[in-house]
Amino acid sequence: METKIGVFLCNCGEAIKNIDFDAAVKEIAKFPGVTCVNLSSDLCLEEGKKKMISCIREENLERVVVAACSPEFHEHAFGEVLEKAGLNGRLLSMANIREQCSWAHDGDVTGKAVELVKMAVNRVRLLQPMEMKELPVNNEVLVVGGGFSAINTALQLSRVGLRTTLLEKEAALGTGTEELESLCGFDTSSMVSAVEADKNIKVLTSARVMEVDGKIGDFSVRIRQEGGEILRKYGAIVLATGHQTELALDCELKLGLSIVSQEEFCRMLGNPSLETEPKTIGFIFDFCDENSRFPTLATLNNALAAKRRWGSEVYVFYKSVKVDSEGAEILYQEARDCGVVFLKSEVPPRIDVDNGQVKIKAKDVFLGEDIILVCDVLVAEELHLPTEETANLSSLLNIRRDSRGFCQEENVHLYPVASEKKGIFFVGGCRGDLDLGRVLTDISSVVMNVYELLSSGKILVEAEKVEADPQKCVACLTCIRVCPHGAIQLVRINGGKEVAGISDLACYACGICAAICPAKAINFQSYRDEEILAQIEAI
Amino acid sequence: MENKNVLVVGSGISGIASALELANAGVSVYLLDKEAVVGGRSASFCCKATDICSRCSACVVLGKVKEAVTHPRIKLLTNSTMKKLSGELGNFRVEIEQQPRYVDEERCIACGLCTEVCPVDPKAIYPPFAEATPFSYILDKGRCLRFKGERCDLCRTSCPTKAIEFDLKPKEQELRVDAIIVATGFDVFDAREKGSLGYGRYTNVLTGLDLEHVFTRDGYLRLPTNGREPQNIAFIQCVGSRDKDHEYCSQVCCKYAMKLAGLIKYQNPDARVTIFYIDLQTAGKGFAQFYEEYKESIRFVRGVPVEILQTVSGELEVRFEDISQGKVCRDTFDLVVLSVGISPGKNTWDLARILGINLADNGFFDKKDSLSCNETNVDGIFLAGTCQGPKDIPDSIAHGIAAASKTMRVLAESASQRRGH
Amino acid sequence: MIIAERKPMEEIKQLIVPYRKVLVAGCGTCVAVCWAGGEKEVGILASQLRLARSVERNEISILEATVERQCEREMVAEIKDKVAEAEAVISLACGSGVQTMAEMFEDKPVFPGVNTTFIGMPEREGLWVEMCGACGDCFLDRTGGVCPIVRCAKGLLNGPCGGTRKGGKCEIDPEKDCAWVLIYRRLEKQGRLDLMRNYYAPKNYRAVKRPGKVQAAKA
Amino acid sequence: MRIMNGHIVAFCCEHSAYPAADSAGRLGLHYPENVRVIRVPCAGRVDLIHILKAFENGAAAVLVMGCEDGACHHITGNTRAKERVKYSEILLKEVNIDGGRVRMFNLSPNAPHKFVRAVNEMTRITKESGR
Repeated sequence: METKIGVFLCNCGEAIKNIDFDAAVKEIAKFPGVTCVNLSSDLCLEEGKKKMISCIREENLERVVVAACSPEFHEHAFGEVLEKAGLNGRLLSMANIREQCSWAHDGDVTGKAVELVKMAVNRVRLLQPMEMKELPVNNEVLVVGGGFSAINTALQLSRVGLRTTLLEKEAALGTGTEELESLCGFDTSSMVSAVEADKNIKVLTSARVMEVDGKIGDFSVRIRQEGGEILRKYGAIVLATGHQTELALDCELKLGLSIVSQEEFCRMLGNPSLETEPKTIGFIFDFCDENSRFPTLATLNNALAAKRRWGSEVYVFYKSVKVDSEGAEILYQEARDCGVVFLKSEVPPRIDVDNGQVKIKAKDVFLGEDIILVCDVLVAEELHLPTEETANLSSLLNIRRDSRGFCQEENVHLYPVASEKKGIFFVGGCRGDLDLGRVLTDISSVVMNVYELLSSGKILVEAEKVEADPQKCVACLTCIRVCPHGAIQLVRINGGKEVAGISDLACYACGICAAICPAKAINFQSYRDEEILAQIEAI
Repeated sequence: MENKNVLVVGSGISGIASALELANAGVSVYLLDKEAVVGGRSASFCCKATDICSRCSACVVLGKVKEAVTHPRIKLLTNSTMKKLSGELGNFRVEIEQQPRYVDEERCIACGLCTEVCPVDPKAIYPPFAEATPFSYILDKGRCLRFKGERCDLCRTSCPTKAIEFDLKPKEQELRVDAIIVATGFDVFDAREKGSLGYGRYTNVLTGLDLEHVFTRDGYLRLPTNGREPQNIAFIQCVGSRDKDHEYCSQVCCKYAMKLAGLIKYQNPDARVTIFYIDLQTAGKGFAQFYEEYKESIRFVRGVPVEILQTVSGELEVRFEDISQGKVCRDTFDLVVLSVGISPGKNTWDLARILGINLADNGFFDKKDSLSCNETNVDGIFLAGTCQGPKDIPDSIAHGIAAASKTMRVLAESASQRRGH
Repeated sequence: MIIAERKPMEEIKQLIVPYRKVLVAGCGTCVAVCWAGGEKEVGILASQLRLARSVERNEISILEATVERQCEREMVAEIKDKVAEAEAVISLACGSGVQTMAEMFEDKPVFPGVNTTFIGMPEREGLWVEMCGACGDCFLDRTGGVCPIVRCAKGLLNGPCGGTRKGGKCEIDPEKDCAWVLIYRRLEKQGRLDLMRNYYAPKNYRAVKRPGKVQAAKA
Repeated sequence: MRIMNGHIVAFCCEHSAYPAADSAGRLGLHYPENVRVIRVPCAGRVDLIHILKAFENGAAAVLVMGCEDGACHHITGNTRAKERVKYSEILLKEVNIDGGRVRMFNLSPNAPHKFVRAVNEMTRITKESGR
């Protein structure tokens, strides 16, 4: 028996004037399967919805087409109407006869409107009902890293009740945070003791991730420690592997007492028994890498500190100061008010080492003249780079990196902390150069995102929305290779043949796999080939 | 987190980000906005893509707005302002005043019949911008004859769904909420304050925001005076940022100026574009390649002009000191765009008084201490987005999510404490 | 796995000029995996042929069918009704599948729609490379698991030709690795470099009997 | 198979082109009536067979419209769609149909003007190349 389809037309309070609805109703009633055609003027209002429900019940409709405004607005609401009338909410197709028909064209568009309805009727006939189901997820989180971001992410996750494992490659947490400590004024040791006191946090030091398998809610991670290897299960993974710096120097210039990095300079500042206090100090930044904020902040802080502690003469050579972070402009002004000399230059200064003294030669843009500065200490320009661990982990997890090698691709939809795979997040320096304010924001964002996914121990999803037919799948692995969200894996059905298995949890329902499958084995409910081709045939 | 309620003040992108996260975690959210449409300022920004996405994030806002509006756990309170606050974390009582919209957004089906019959020019009842949500019509009390004492009734009687009602009083209601997120956003710096730049006097001097709206509305750029395609365009950076009244960088202007300049160059490769700047802020994810691409084709001049004059022929003469050349120069342009910065919202002070939260020296809401990002001096009140300081769209979203995170934490902690007692 | 590639459209069009009803038969095994003859490719070819003939105003009716393995008589038998309906068959299977079809339906012309090219593996999604020449006398034990017969452009058995480019690339195709560099590195890793000292006489391909036949031990 | 009916089939990504088309309607930007929009969850869902079938069915042209390059919600969907469209051009040329009749456009949801421009351009191309 033919499926009973009901078509509900709405003339939008008689505002759709260039469609002859009476003629349209007559035409639509002729389509096969259409058992009732209703015209109303207020379908999206409560009155209209009520009429719709009673009509669906009275006529025993099995599928519904709504021809009205754009589905962008009310598709969801009409789906609910179907549910109320006892039909599965997915058995609905909308024809956009307002925004994409009546309003987009001059003159009579009855013909087009009828055709749009025909497309929807053809599609709705093939639609399948879909149910929601709850899937369990493991709610323990793996945080990789042992720096500021990692420790604070773990602490905050614990405070919202999620168990966390902190995995650090070094022998102890909080190594290598000296520079940040002096920059931002926090105390690592108290954070580390807070972690140790927290029973929700397990710490694995001298540990490395060897292999990651699975998907959101069920990652299995093989971890190598000194004592051997362990296999643990996690619901989500947060990368907090930080960044590293590298001096941008000509190779013949030997790094020594007179040319130092920002980090070493911090150590000099913190050293109470320094033999000789430097009298003249030069800083250089923003020539080799014009796209980082961190060098600006480090320079401003260190220059101010040097001025205050030693009263040294401080000269800063730079191209543009990066003040687009909170408080940076104030800091810049403070440094100038303190007597730090800022020298803007368009080209990188020349550096020579002569008898233990560093000579900096630069062309100042304001004076338009060459300046030669002889200084005791030069804090050289640093490049801001991703760590090796970041590179290793992202290839282990098979996630994309940006053009500079940091985690997270440059896609606006992934910002701030998401990866293209559900359940894998980035926080802090591993995803780019961030100032303290942004790192703090990142940490809280990641905690929120993880909490949302894992806190209840289960996730509600549409069951088998995208599914590979095991009978047709030839296990060519194409879908596994193309899935941008890593949602497909080979699975063994009943211990036998291996086929593509699409995880309902990890799938974003984009349909890339369905389009590319050479065996046409992948069914994407609501957007199956039949459903798309049926619309084409109606034209 | 069922049976918890949170009020989010301001439905801009950070407010929406907060509301969505909380709602997805099971919290019921009231999303309050003084305007008639949801989405705040960034919802009306234009797409700045050329052949590739320029990562301005304007489209992200639209997606989030749509999500928020249809979310079952988010209740929208548009046209509403906060009048009074009492109570504390876990038990705030908030008095809300909702101005009548006159057009019922539940009933308005955006058919446009009212605009057709409205006798006033410009029309007193009109649709919001194309991407607005809810897409229901707006009645402008200032233009409407009815509110000038006349008996015009045309729109009301023409409305097929009886969505228009005139005799409405502001509605007052009291909400009980566990926590509050303040996301009231920013105001654009009023370029008229810098009189010498001629904004408001010369038609061809626009602000960056104006330019956004031009692209949103028309999709291309034409000179406001004669409708021709501009060939010689200048962007002036740091208008209302990094000066003695604004001791901060607005963080968005260099990016939007360069992206808009890129869009202009893309649409008209022959156009000459100059950007006058103090320091270029080229940091941030994905911006490096963009800067590299336009480094050559856009002229960057170090030095910000102080004066713009209109010549007899209608061109704009810009006087500036080219620091790299070390001389004072003049140059003429068809169009000058002032890259206006982010200023604290005008109602920030009032709201701070109502909520009892502190303001920072720069006029934005102050956070508790340097190691917090959303907390205020009042427990249970959190900050999200540009009301706390300048931020671009991605940073605002992140800050909004972070505020939701902090809120979630206090709600979770107070729940477990109660269980403990 | 057998790798094949679609024949040029012009050739296929010529094959079916006299016919008005043609079956495009796909195979769901090797050629499906290499995107040459699975259900998807059947649909594309069928659609293209219909379009081509309609442009020429010479309408054609195309039937579509895909079996799991066209080199199995039992599986091909499943589509005998469709074959009966058609005037000719274009098989998108490997040469073996085409011949199975041709043998089973002797009264129907069965045309190959793909060129069977080699035995290989995917290098990445959508790109396949030759790995095995099915020479019938496997040599891989001596070369660290790298076949010089097909992976060396010259099929050399006793070390590289001397034209190896910088970076270990092939003289003939700079995009390909020199097989002998790969062999050297592999053997080096395994500490079996002494194998490189052996001399191998030219393979006697004439000794390989055509057609090949493999008889499994009786179970 | 039907003779060419002069329609343009536009596969529109629900994240970008579809809302852009809606906005165009709301702004009252008019475009030729012969466009038939088919909503897809991502341009990456559009398969070669969909494009070919549209032509078989008599379409004058096919548009695949996805998010801007680098802004796909599914990271690679729009670039895959672009490759597929390029391949479909070859498939069409093989059967003597002008490859210019299929085009990929990238746009964002807040670019209604770009949608209208794309449709107008395609209409012009089909008119120029004739039936």
